[in-house]
Amino acid sequence: MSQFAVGHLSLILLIPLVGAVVLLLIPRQQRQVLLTVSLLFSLAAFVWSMRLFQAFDAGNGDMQFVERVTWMPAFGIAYIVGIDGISLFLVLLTTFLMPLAILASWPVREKIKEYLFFMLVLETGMLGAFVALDLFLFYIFWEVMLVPMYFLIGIWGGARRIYAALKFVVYTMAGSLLMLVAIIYLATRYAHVHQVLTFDLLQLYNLHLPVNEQTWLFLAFALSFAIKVPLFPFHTWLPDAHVEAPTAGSVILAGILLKMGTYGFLRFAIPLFPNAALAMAPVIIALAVIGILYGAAVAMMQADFKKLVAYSSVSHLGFVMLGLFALNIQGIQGGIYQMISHGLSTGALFFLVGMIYDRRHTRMIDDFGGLWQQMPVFSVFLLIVTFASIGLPGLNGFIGEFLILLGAFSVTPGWTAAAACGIILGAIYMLWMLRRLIFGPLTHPENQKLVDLSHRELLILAPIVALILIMGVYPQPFLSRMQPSVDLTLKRIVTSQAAPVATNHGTSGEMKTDGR
Amino acid sequence: MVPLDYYLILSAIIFAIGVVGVLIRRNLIIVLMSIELMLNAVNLTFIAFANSLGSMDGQVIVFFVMAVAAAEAVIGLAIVISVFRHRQSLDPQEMQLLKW
Amino acid sequence: MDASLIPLLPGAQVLLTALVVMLLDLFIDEHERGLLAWISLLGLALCGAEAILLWGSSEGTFGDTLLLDNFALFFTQIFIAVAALTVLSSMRYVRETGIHEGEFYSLILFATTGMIVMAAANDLMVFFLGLETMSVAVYVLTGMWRSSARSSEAAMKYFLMGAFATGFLLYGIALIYGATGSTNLNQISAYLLEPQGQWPPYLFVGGLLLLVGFGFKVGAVPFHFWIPDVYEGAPTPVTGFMAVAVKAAAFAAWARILMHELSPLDSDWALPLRVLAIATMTIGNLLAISQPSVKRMLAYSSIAHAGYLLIGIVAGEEWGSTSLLFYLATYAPATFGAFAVITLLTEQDKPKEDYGHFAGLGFKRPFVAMAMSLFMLSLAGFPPLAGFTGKFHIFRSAIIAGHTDLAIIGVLNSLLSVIYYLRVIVMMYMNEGGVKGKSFIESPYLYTAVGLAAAATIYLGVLPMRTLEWSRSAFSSLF
Amino acid sequence: MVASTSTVATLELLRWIPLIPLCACAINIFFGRALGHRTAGVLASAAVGVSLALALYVFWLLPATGIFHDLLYTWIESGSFRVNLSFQVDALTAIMLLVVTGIGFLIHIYSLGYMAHDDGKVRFFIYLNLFIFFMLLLVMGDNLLLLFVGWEGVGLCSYLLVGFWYHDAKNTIAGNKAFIVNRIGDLGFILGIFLLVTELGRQGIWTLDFAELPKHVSLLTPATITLITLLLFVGAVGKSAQIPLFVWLPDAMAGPTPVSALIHAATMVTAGVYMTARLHFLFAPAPYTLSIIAIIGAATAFFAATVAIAQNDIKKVLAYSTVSQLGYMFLAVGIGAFSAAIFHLFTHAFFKACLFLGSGSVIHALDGEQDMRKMGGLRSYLPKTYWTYVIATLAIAGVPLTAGFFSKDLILWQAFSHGSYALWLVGVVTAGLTAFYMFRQLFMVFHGSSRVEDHVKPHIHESPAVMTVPLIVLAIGSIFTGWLGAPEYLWGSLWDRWVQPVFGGAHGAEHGPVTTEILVTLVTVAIVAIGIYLAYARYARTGTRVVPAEAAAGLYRVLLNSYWIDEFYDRIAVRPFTRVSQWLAQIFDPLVIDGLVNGVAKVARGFSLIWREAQTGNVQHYLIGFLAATLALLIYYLRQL
Repeated sequence: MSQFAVGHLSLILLIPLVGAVVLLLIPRQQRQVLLTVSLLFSLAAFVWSMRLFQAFDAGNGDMQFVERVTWMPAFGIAYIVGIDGISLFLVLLTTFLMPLAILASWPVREKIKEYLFFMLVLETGMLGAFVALDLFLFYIFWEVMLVPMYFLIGIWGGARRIYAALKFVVYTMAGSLLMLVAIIYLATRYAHVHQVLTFDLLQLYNLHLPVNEQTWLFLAFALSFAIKVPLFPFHTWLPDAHVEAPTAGSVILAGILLKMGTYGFLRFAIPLFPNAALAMAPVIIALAVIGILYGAAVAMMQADFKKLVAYSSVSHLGFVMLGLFALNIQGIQGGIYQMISHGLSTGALFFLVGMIYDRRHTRMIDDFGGLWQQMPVFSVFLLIVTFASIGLPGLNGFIGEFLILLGAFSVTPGWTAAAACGIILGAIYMLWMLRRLIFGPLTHPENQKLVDLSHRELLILAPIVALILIMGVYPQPFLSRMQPSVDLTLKRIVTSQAAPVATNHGTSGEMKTDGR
Repeated sequence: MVPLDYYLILSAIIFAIGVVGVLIRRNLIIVLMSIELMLNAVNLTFIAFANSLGSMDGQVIVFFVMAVAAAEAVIGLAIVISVFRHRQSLDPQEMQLLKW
Repeated sequence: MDASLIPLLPGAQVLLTALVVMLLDLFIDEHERGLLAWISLLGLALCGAEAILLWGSSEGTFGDTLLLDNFALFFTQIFIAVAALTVLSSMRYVRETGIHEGEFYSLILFATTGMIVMAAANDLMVFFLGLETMSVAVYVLTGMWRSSARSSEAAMKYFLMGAFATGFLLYGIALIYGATGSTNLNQISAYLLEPQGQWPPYLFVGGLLLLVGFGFKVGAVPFHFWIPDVYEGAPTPVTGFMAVAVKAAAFAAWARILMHELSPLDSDWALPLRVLAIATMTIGNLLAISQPSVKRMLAYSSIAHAGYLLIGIVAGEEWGSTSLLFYLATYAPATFGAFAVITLLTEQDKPKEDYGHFAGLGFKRPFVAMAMSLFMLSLAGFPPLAGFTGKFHIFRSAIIAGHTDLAIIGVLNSLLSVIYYLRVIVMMYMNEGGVKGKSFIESPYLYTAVGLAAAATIYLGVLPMRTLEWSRSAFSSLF
Repeated sequence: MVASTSTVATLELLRWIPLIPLCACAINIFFGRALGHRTAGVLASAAVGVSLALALYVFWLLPATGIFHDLLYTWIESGSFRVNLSFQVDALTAIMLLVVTGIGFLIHIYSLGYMAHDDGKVRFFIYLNLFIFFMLLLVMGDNLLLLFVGWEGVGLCSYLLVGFWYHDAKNTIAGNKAFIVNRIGDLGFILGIFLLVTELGRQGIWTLDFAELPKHVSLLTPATITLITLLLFVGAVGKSAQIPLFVWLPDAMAGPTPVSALIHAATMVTAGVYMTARLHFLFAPAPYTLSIIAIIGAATAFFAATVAIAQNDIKKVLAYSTVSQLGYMFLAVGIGAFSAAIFHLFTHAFFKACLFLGSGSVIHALDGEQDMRKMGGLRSYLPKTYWTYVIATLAIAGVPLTAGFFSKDLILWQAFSHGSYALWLVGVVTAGLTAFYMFRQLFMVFHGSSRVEDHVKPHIHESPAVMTVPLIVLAIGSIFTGWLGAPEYLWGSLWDRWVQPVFGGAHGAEHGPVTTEILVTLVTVAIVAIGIYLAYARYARTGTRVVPAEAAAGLYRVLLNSYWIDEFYDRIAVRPFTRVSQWLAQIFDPLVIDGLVNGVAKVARGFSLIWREAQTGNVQHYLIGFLAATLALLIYYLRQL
């Protein structure tokens, strides 16, 4: 444990929340002030999280910066937060993307105050979900995230925003509510076996249930996460939500929220129910691979740039799932790496979509073409980000995809080969998109007056692209911090397979099975 | 001595008549009267039980019930009048402002 | 007969206030009638203070027909809180709608008295009297907006169905009396616990009819038909009062009588209760989806919430009952708050209850809309609001009791409910138009009521421990 | 199987060979516009020049069996899997280094002139430098993954450069095609890597280092090796444009001509050959793979040569000729003659670069005209171009004592002495075809009467020195590079002595009887002579005899359209795939999957609307419901009793 033992993580959680409250005190006419204040708060969170990165003990796979505060002791519910090498980078990704997302919100004209308020609340929610180590707390953050996102899509979204927002919330809740039942059930079972009622994740890891029970619980967790990921065939909320959300919303959605699902698998579903995870791995791998190919094929046919990127997320997250369920070090590490990479590259893509949308108020690919002529800087960024997203070596996407496929190959060569075809498809639709968007003749007269990126927009994209390059060329600082934690997770899976299965300890009498 | 069951059956029958009256009559006043009938059937039950148990409780309860029934009747009639003012009708089937 | 009259104190306090208000009403001028509300509030506050002071008592009086234990006090607090909020939120409303103030307040207080009696009743007859006191007052309250045809119609429907149900309930009491020889819960319980051969068949029928009566009062499907019509037609503050206090009173009596004293009959009730719970949740939520009126939607939603509460009853045991009490506490502020917001939207004598009237509220009335959003999110079960904590404990109790299937059906139902609760938020924040600013009822008291409800919604969500402890000790006092 | 006797020395200089072009690239990205077109180009060229100088220095230092090594840092480490970012230079790499930096430098210089009037000059040099960087990464990487990085990187640059003139959608489409077809090959490549890593990993060996791998090959079963090498070869097929993935290369001619010379002739497309040679220790023990490689190589060589005969685009002819020559190289690989393959790669780089640059000079002179039917008689206008072109054509045709003669003859002799007479025959026939189509081109472009369109005619001019000097240098190379690898019956091969250690004793040139060798050579020379004569007879004398495409019949049409392979792929792969995607995107996803989701919501709503009718508003109906429920409960109870 480091010198920040008290309050460091809580502080990161609090900064955006305080920022949100501060915003409420500023009159709504003060547009610039509102924007600046929220930007400063999000930057403050980022700076704090960088200190976290600095102080993080790379050699330690356990939870670090752990804080425990009792909350509802009678129910074993506590405020427990902490990070390890898995969540560290997701926290960093969140705090990194957030200021950029706020920077991208400058063009938002209406109701900017509420908008920024929800953004900051959302940040707290997301960070909370990544650091929570108590299942109850996790669930709260998990759901809390929904609300601001719902407002962001529903108020500042596009034409079908209400439908998209509702679909997003209801679909996500469909999974998460079942997860809630599973969480309660899990804690209840733990209480039966160990005579302690707790929602503490680290303790619940020690519960070894029989496989069929594990399977049901795993399915409940998995459904919730699979929807969030989204795993085929639970993906249809995503294109709607992405397309309708405002730029910053899409960025956060794709960059961070989707990672909740994969993170959930890695942190909860797999280590809590390792036997079930092993048993279900073939199914999930199959779905992941189908998702990779399917997402790519569908993305190819999209006329809407944003929708194309949205479906590409389905494809990319399929890779993450494939890696996680390879259940070996390369696969999982690659999966985490790919989470970050995807957050950056797809986030950047959504920023870019937003930038041309702000100029032309259309996202239809056919309305563009030959943009390179008018917007060379934009085009270069688009080019780099596109190639990062199709996994060109030297950029971040490659490392993740390579490790994932390497890990998966040793488990299931056939599916991996199929997944690798997704890389080809990725190249096809992305390059086709590039061709129609930035190459070719400048046919539409409306596009002849387009101006290239402003300084603000450069400020958004430059850090992302820099990180894309760094992560592609020098991934070790990231990989080495993940490794101990991933090792630990894998060890949990292995030990739990060997562990004796919990029985009811004769308490089944207390568990009334039915009325009669 | 008449067996308890006879009283119970009789009161059940009266109760049923009351129920049916409430269900099928198209006049609120008569519906009100049917409700009274139901309550009185219950009263009969109480008395029959009190008699067979040899306890006074049942008898006392009947007084309570009668008082309650009276209160209900008063309120009921007031409500019926209020409804009639709006509708100029006493047919419960016509009162369908509130539905679905 | 016991000498102590202390157990009567809270009830008597409210009753006395009611009488004072009623009498004073005859002597003061039209424009001074606002005073009556303050007197009512004062009385309720005193009663609340008494209830707090009496916490921990378990005294019975009138031959143990009335038992003032923590259970009764817990509910008394809820009733008083809701009654006080109702009074607060009605102060302008009754003038706008031309409801006679004195009668209105005194009837609220009478109904509250009945509820307090119901919660404390240790005798079926006393319970019945409490129930009737409450019911008759609420019948009248429902129809008090005499210029509104809907209000009268609602009163008529409520009255007819209520009286009809009363008949069944009373019949049930009669049969139980006949079977056990007493209406006192302790004695009935003792009878049931005696090892003996055969219980007379009409004991079961009596129990069943009692169940039907409770089912009606809480609005369990298929005894729910009155709820949407009555809730919609009644003056909105009264609806809020009904949706929370009347429902709580019925559950209080149900918990005490069916769950505790008659618990030996549990096994016979398990399956019907499960069916009832499932039907209530599902039908309530399903029908709420297609409602054009927010008020009517809330009526259906209150049916659905009765369904969740029934899960607590099915789960039984310590956690089932505790979570039932707790759920009522968490359900109260959000539901009441929602109705208070609708109250706010009343324009002269035209109620504005359709979704459309909420359009654009979010940016015209940020405070109100934010409160309404909180209520909706809480009712939908979003953490960290009261509704979530309540549901969490209800479902937890079901899982502990082995009814995981009920918990699953319950969460799926909350999913359904999200659809229509969020529609309100959609209207407020994502649509333009709606009611003009001046058609609100501008009353600081109403705002206070909404604010208090909102605060409670957050408080119970974030820091539920204390209330949970109260619920627990309230439940334990039954033993 | 190969005992590595080489000495390894660390040389930190190595990293600068690729990094200097990269730095130049970065400088041009950020400051290119500020520096101005000219300076940017000079900077880029100078950077490659420095790399060339370093490469020569390293070459000078490098002992015959030594390896230089330079570790930068650990690139990827995951579990036991670990890949370094480090470079190595051995004899094989050294040759590739010289080719890449040498030819690259010349082409940079040439581009200064060729691209002088282009708006995107800075961008061009950025791409070009980036390409050099990736190509150097490819040849210098000390492990398979780094090679793959370079491999993909050059693919990227190829994509960018082919689509360089982005205003024309056709160019971008060609770029896309190049990248995607390459990716199909790369799929095989990467799966091969995975198989290699996981199979070795299963034995506890986690490495992709070229220095380590040979020691562990024996751990793998023959079947695994065959599968691995086949997969890797799929990558080579894509990159080196072999059947069936060659289709991108002719289209890639849409790029500026220097690009065609550098990427699509001299360097990138030969990466496949380099890769197989680099992994000779894997390929050598996989006879089945080798025979497939040989057959594909021979088939490609022949097939591409036939197509080249019918082409009218000056660059298309060269493109198919490149495909054909790459076929020769794979033929050599397939019979295990890695050294010969690399030798041909080496010589080919010179004469093909020279040809491309020469064609570029012609195109430059004719204002972008590429159709040979609209050329002719240019000899007098473009003397320097003409003479260098003649030399290169002689070289590629395999006229004795030119570079192409030596290298091609070596391959054919190896095939013959290996006993693969069928392959040899195909090779010899192809040599004849090569001679025919190259001289056809030479005659059509430079001889006969001029068919140049009138408005272009006045502007025809010889290219400036900055373009012709590289041509001359390359032409010299086109003759003398071959002398390094002369057969034993002349003055013996310096080449073999240099390269052979890399491939171990496995595949020394097989020395048959000298007389046979000379005889075989004479056969080839004879056939080449026949090819030249036919071309002369048909094209040089008439000069104007040109068959229009529309009138073309039969075989000619087949060849002109390169057997309709593109259309065939379009029919069997592209269109079905598009149709499936369309169905998924427009029907399956919105209607079935999303339909199910929305369907659930609709069903709920529908139920809601139906059930709500039960709430009729009639109080007596409610009461009936109440009673019915009560009775139902009652019946339930009474049945329990």
